Amino acid sequence: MTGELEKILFIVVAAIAVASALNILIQRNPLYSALSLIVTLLSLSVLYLTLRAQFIAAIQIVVYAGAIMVLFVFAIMLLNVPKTQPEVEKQKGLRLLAIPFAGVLIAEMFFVLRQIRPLTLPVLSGDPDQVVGTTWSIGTALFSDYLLPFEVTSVLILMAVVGAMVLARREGD
Amino acid sequence: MVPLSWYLALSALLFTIGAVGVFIKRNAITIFLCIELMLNAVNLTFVALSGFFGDVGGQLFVFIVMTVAAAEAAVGLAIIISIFRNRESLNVDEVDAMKL
Amino acid sequence: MRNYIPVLLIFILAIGMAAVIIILSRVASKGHPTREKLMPYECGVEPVGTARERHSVKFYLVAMAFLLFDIEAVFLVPWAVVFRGVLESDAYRHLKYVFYGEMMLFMVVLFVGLVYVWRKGILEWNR
Amino acid sequence: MTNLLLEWVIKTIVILLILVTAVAYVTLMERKVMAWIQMRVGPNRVGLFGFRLWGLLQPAADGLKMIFKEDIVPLQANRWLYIFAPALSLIPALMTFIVIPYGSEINLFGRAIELHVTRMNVGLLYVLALTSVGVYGIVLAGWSSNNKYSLMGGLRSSAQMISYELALGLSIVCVLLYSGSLDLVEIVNKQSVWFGHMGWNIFRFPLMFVFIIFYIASLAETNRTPFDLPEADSELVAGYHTEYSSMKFVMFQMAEYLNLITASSIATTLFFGGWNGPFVGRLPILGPVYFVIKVLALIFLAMWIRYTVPRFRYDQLMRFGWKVLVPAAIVNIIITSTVILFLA
Repeated sequence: MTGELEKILFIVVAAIAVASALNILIQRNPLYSALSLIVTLLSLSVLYLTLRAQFIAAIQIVVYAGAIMVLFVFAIMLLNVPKTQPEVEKQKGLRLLAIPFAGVLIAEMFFVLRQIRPLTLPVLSGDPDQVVGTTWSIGTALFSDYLLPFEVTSVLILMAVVGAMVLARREGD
Repeated sequence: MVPLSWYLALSALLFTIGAVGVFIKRNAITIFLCIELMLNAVNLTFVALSGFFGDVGGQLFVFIVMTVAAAEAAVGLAIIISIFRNRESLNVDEVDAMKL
Repeated sequence: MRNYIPVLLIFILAIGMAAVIIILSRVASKGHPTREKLMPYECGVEPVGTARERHSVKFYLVAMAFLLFDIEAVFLVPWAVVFRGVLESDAYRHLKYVFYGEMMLFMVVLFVGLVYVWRKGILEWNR
Repeated sequence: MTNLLLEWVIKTIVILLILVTAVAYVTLMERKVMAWIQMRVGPNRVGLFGFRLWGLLQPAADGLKMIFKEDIVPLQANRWLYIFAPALSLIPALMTFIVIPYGSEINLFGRAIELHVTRMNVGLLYVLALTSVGVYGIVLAGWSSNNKYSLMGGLRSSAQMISYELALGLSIVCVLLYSGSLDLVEIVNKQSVWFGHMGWNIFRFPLMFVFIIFYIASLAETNRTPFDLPEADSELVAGYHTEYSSMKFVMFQMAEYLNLITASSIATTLFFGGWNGPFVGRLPILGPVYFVIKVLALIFLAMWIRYTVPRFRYDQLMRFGWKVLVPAAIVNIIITSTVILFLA
């Protein structure tokens, strides 16, 4: 019963994610594309919840939907070029090649997906606060086994601050 | 229960949509949005495998990927803004020279 | 993950409420649109030009600074939880200086970033 | 499972109804407090069958009036975004409240009912996530109206909100260093030591200063005076909702007051012990009473500030946020972690 409900939830959320992802390509105005991407990000966050990755699901909204996409929206409003130029194709001949290649890729994907063992989510056991996906489990792993990536991240962010400031500021101001 | 293959198929689908967007779109910002979509498709694979194998490593990868994506977005959009200032255009076909 | 079902419930209810409010005002209000009413409001004067002009890069720079320091805050959250747990558990207490030191290192690097942004005058709006 | 689901449905609906009523009466409270501070009487005329009831029916009259106002969509606006933006601002504001605990546990109809809708391991991040999504309603309202005042107000308001969101997030970290959990129920339980009222976070050493940062940041986050620059009437008419009328305008107002209520509730939960108070252990029904009293006191404080402090200038506002609040929050994190490192 609950298994069926989970499947229905997955299908609905996945359909929203795919539809809004396609909408990114359909829209001409980059602002609408950005808004569709936000919808995709939010539905992915719901899928993370069904996989028990609660912390990542929350971070997905705080960082991706709430910070990175705000930056995109600001940049789009700042530049204000709603009408893009017509999408010209340079090499029309490549389109003919695309169809067989796409066919091969889709066939390969089906082949691979059929090989996957029918896994189910592991049964929860022990202290619910220590289960994979909670703040505690992420934190302990991040600050012990993954300490080096974490410290390098701070340097990366510092470099991004310096780089972006130098690039975006005009010489005069 | 939702099988693992469903998550992987969805992830592949989203990645493909993102890749197609990078190829067919001409607006630099939209291309950037499609790259973000591809990153998220990969993140879904990481989280799905992490959940099904009960290993926290995949989720940490996603955490780091998000950080890198933030740095990338900040620098990338700054580049786009400075290109726009010099060229008055966001069409990537017009900015194919490696100089401003 | 059962605890997250109410989020779905309240999301649906909130959307329903917003929809009801929008439809209610549609149904209840009688519109008498005139040309002046549908114009952008500019204190009663005929609008000049368009609103969709390019804006100061300052807004973008602030959003960018926010994004990068928000990442820092996001890293601090699991650290705070783990640091408290380490102090309270007997098994890990000897590691407390390690956990303290690694975050101080992280914050020093990012503080340098804040100082850079400060010195470059990104945070000044009156220039 | 079915019982639990039914309980959740009932709790969510009750919470929604309480919130909507509370919003209506907080607007009345705001007008009464404003009148009191400015030595006026405030709304007292609306009545039913000749009874005036001290203006208690004013919100109902306001609501009815707003419903019948003309609903204008400007010709040059992006129609769908224009209609969608107020909903985008209202929905996150309505969703926040479900993680806030307003009591411990009471017995009702023979079963123990926990007085919170739900608890989650990442409760505080859920609140922060909804706050950060709330920016879109404002920025899109400003953009879609196609009005210079709206766009300027929207951009200013969103830049302000994200700046102060940073200070808000950093100040919350200090509380986490004491509670060791993001679960709001757990945070309140940690404060119920020492007779239920002396264990509040506000009485701990650096956290009283953190509360000041948190409160200022949450005032700015909810766009209230002295931080109401997006609506600085003298320069921007009405900011991002200049073009909005009728119920769409009401949705923005509702979102603003809901955010005020939520911010006060979060402040109560994080710093003032939530529902904790004297004798709450023996009489659990006192929990919601204490909670409401504390939230009302904080809302009153916000109104008091609104009517006594003049508005900031925009450059002062941004400078204050980035050069005072953010460094102060970072220094507080260092102090808090050092203190608990040596004392715990």
